[in-house]
Amino acid sequence: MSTALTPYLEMSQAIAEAGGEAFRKCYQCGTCTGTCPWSPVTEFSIRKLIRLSQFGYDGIEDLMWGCTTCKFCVDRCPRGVEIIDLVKSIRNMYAGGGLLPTSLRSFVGSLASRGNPWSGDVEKRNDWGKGKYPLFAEGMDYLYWTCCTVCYDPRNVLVAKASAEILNRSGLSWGLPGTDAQCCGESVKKVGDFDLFERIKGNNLGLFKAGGARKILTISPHCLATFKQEYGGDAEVVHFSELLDDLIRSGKIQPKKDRGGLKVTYHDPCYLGRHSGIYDAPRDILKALPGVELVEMDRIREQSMCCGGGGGGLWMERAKGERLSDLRVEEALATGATVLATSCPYCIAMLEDSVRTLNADDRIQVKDLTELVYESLEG
Amino acid sequence: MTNIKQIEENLKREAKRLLESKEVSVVLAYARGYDEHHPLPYAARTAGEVGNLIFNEYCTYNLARYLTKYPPKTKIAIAVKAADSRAVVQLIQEEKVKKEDLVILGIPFIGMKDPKTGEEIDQKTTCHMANPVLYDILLGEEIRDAGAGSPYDVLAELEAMDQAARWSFWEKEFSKCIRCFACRKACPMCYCDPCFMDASRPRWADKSPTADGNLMYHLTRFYHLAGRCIDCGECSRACPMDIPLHLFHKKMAKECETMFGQAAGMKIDDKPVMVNYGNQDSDEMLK
Amino acid sequence: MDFEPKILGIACNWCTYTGADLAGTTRLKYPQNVRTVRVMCSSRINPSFIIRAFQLGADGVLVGGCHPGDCHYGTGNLYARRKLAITKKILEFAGMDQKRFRVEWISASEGNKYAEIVEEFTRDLKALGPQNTFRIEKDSRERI
Amino acid sequence: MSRIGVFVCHCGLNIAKTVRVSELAEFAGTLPDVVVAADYKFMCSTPGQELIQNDIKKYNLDRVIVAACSPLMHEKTFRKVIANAGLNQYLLSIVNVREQDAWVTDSEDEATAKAKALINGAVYRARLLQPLTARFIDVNSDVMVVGGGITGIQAALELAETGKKVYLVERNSTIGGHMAQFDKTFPTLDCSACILTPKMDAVLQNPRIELMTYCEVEEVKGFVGNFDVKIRQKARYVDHSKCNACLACTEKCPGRGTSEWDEGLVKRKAIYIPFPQAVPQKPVIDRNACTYFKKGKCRLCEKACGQSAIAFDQEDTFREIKVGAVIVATGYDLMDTKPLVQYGYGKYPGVYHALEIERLFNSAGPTGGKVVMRDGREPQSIAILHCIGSRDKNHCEYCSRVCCMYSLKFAHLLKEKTHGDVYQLYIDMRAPGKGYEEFYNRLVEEDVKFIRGKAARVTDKTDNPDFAGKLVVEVDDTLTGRFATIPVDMVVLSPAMKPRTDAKEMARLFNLSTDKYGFFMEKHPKLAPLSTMTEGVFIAGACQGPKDIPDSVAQGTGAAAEALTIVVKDRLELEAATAIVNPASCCGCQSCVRVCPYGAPVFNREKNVSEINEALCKGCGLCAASCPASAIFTRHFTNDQVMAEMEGLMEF
Repeated sequence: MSTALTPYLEMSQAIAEAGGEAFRKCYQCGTCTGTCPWSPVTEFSIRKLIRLSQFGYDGIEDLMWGCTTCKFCVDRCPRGVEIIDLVKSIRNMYAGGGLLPTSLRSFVGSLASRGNPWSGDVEKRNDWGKGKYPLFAEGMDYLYWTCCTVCYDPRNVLVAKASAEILNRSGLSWGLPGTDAQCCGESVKKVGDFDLFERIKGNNLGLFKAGGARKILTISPHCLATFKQEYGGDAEVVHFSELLDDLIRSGKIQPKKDRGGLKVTYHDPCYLGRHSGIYDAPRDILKALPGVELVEMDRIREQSMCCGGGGGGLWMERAKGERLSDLRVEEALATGATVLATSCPYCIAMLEDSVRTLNADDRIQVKDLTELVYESLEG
Repeated sequence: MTNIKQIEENLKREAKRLLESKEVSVVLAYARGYDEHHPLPYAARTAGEVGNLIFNEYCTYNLARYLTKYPPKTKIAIAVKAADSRAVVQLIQEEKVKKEDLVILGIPFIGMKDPKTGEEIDQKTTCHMANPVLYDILLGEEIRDAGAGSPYDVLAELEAMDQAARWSFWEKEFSKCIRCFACRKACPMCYCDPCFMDASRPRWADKSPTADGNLMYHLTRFYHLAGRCIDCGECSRACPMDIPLHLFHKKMAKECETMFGQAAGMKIDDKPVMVNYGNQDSDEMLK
Repeated sequence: MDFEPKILGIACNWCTYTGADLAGTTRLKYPQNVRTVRVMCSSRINPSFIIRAFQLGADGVLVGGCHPGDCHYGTGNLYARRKLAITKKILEFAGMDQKRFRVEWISASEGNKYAEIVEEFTRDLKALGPQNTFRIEKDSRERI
Repeated sequence: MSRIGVFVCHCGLNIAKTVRVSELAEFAGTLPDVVVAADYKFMCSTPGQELIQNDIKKYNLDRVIVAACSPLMHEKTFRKVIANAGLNQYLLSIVNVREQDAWVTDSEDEATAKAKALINGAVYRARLLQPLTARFIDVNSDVMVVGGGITGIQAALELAETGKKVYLVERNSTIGGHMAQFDKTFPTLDCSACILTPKMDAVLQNPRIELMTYCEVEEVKGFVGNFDVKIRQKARYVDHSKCNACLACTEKCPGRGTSEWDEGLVKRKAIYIPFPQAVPQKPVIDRNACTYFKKGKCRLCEKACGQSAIAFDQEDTFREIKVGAVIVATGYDLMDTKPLVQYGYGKYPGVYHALEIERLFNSAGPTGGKVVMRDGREPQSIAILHCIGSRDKNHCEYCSRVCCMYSLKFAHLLKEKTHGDVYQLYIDMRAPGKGYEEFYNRLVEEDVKFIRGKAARVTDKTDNPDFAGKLVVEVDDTLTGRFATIPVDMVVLSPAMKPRTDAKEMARLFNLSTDKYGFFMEKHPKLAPLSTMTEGVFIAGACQGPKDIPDSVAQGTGAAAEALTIVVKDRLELEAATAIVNPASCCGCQSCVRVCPYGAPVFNREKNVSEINEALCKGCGLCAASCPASAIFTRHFTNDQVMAEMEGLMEF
């Protein structure tokens, strides 16, 4: 049968109605694919995906799962195409019909049943803190929204502990959410299951209002971006790095231990940097740690390289050599740094994975900002 | 605060000196009306006539309105309280009178009383200042503590109303207007002759006191006085129907101060706000 | 038949009126409730015009002028900004609903902005309903 | 009682499609004082005009209302029509039933109802229209051209040819503008100097052109026919009347300044001429680079000068020049590409922008025409990147029109001079002009590698060993759909064309408005691209929008013609709609004197009233609105006319 393509405009109309109508603005200049971190390592081409959705040509299924919503292309697009919205709406058309790739079915299923993507026991959500830390009550300064990943993922539980200890020393009144708290839903929305996202959002918004939370502190930039841009509640949402920077600046937290010229390089998480515009707070924190030398990689700040974990990427299977986090670790090693600092649980998980697969754990360690600050307090 | 009788003495002494030395050809002050409580504006031209001059708590008239009635270059001495002095400054700003033709006798006093009701008026209707802004001779010592609160506190009640309630308030008030134009007569800043109301092409408002004519007259006058009204309250006192016009003028003075950062009649070299523009005027005021 | 508000537009010849024409030449569609009077500059507008417009039964008044700094006569719209600001305060204090009097800076190249503002203004006024504050019945008004 | 005629135009179908024109005419007929109402297919056509003129005579009308297109389109036309029929041209009211009615709705009822209200307003207003007689003022026959680039030179030469005196004001120490920086011009590859210098010389030799280089416009007063322009002659510290251009002074000078002419690629002396064929060929001293001005000693140039032309004590001087018309041709600047961090301009020495490359090609340039990079190497592979900043919502959304063509020219010159590989990364190859497509095909045949895709990033960091020492350009080759990395020695950026950085101030000087990018605003994009809202001030060349040399020259000639239409007349008819004070009502508050931007009202001390100088009055009406006693009548827009129109509009 002929290999000719025929436009299937009903498909592009459906994509448009699902919220992806931005593809109409695109004049196929290729800036997005040229900028996309995946282009050098995989067959994925975001421009082709936009082209296919313009005409509804077949082949969309092969491309639709390549994007990790790192927003690099959106910032550079000369036509202002909201590419992430387009990717979300394409996935919504498929996820809506239950056509998720196998690797994503587990985490979406867990979210649907348990409200967290890690199949973690709902009752054991705050067990990482062993009851040492208070639950949130009305009138406290901050509701400290611990992301499911720091609650259930063994590696990230250390981040939760370090951050909790810091908060205890900050003199602020804060509390954890109850066990009925659920995932912020960023990943599930980005893989296209809008209904599940709305359900989760309703539950969490209810918690905010019931608890009377005026200020919400998040450890994960994904929670930060989703609460700010998708939830629309009236509470003020702050990321841990922003608060930590203020605490150090105002002297409430004084890192004293001299780290003896520890070479640290910083990886800007896409959802903290490009999605939320926070670049300087983390760097000021690192500079405030005595004996720490901050060395910068080549691709940083607005041009930071994605770790590959966003938009459901954490659960996707990637062939060896096609993992961005490997490239990022190599880039970190090239700077001679012995610590790769970042401030996002997803990045921690991905980068830790790559450090192990590249068996570079003797040459470099992945640390969250809270861990580094906490270690500096021990002195 | 200098006793009022002492101020009257000083006024008479200065008036006599100025007239005898021919430094001025007329002294504008107050004289007895049909009784103590109802004084009249009085222009003393000779030293002899100085005897008729008086000053008491009921001398509320703003004599500045007579300055524009004299031919140019006449040397005039004028007795002014705090608010009236601001009217003189505003007239100088608008080049209707020249400072060199004037000798200003400042009267620092608090506690004037409304001839009609006898109540003290300073807090509610005037600009809340005690000392004249501009004077050549001060007829009493300056008053230190001019008392708390701003002249605009009295607006709180009207400002709190919602629009429908405020409209019914003003609609009722304007319907009382009989177009006697006493308010225009009493106002030192309303020196236009003929006034826009007297025009016939176009006829801004009908001559008879219809509701819409009153509305056009009063709202346009509020605009003409915006940024020029010195909040002396004479218009309300002059009004036979007791329409609280001073409240609207006060509100305009307050808005001009917040929007353009300039109160009327405070400094001689200021430019009136409505014939001036600020590059930093923000578009917020149009929202 | 639901309420169709009548809007009196006063537009400056160089910017807003030309912008409105541009909306026409680019065939933008917007509700036809606005009747525009062309004046040479937004500074020509006398606050009494606005009061008279509401007396004549306008449900809304839309004043359009050049952006500050773009006025064909240099500083015309800077004076106009103060005049129209004080007019807004007079109307507000007198009890006229603030949303019925809009002042917008629309340049000659902003045809779409003009159309959007007219559309939005018409929608707001439909919600507000007819203006009965200053309106005087037609018969009680002699011809000028 | 007035006798009004209403004439409704169909404008073919433009109006008739949505406005029921016959019903409208019928309605107009029923209005009081309307004596005749007719509708016709094309009211502005000759038969339409005759219809109006006949009706004026037949019904001896004293007011005419034309319901057609916008007054901005044909008000002047219909004024002439009724004037020729003996009726004063101001007794006319245009009703805009096309741009603001027929074209902006699809519903016939809505359009017709609005048209009725508009006509009713016009009738109310027509009753109060007054006959006005136009005023005449004398016209100064000289013209000023601001900006000595190719556009300004062309305009000045054309005007001088017609016998008019021209003042050519140029901010730089030489005329020639950006074109003089180029080596070749597309598409014919003419040598830029060969076609420009004769024109520059003609300007110098032409007795009717007064060349004012190193001058800036300080202040502009007056109005069409009588502009009064204050020019600041910047101190040159060299007396050009004495200097015989031997340039001995430039040899000895130890001063070091960055050469703006060579885009900062190389240094130049403190006393200098920008390039050998500069006109005038006489030097100026750059204060910031001159050792004498910085440290108080040296003066070597003074010693070397045989004509004792050096004058360190020179001051800026001012001149008031009266002209009848002004042509603004101030040209463009290239966008600063440093903020586009992804291309590494300023970070990687191998990245150049267009004007820098032009200087490398130019034989009078820093490298004498050889393509040598900042580190001395001769590039063997070059990538030219299109659309840097252009066609980009985050920077300049417009297409800068000329970069495709000059990039092709670069490709040719690079091929010719370096015999290296040349890549061109483009989105769309835009070659619309005469001989442009043929030039593009020629480049394809010269084996230039065209890649259809916008360059995303330039970096020197790569883990591919055979890319070492190269600049790697990352691009999505959209034709193959594959991501590509192109190793090159040199990268050339084709940045967006932007208005001059001080365009806003220049606009304020001449009372011009600018579009949202900062280019000067023409009166009408299609029908009046060279005239502006300020009568007597014309714009031409790149200051009005990005364009190439042929268009700029054409606009220079066009602007010269438009300026001529004013200065050939010795008297000019001025708008009659100015303001007048009714002394009986004036209360002497001087509000009008304080607000008028043109200083037209003057306070008469004796009579204590204001009087308006009609020559300066522009008819904006600001004074009338500021007058508390409504004593000021702005003719054709008096208070009662405006209020009558409002009443008419609100009746339906």
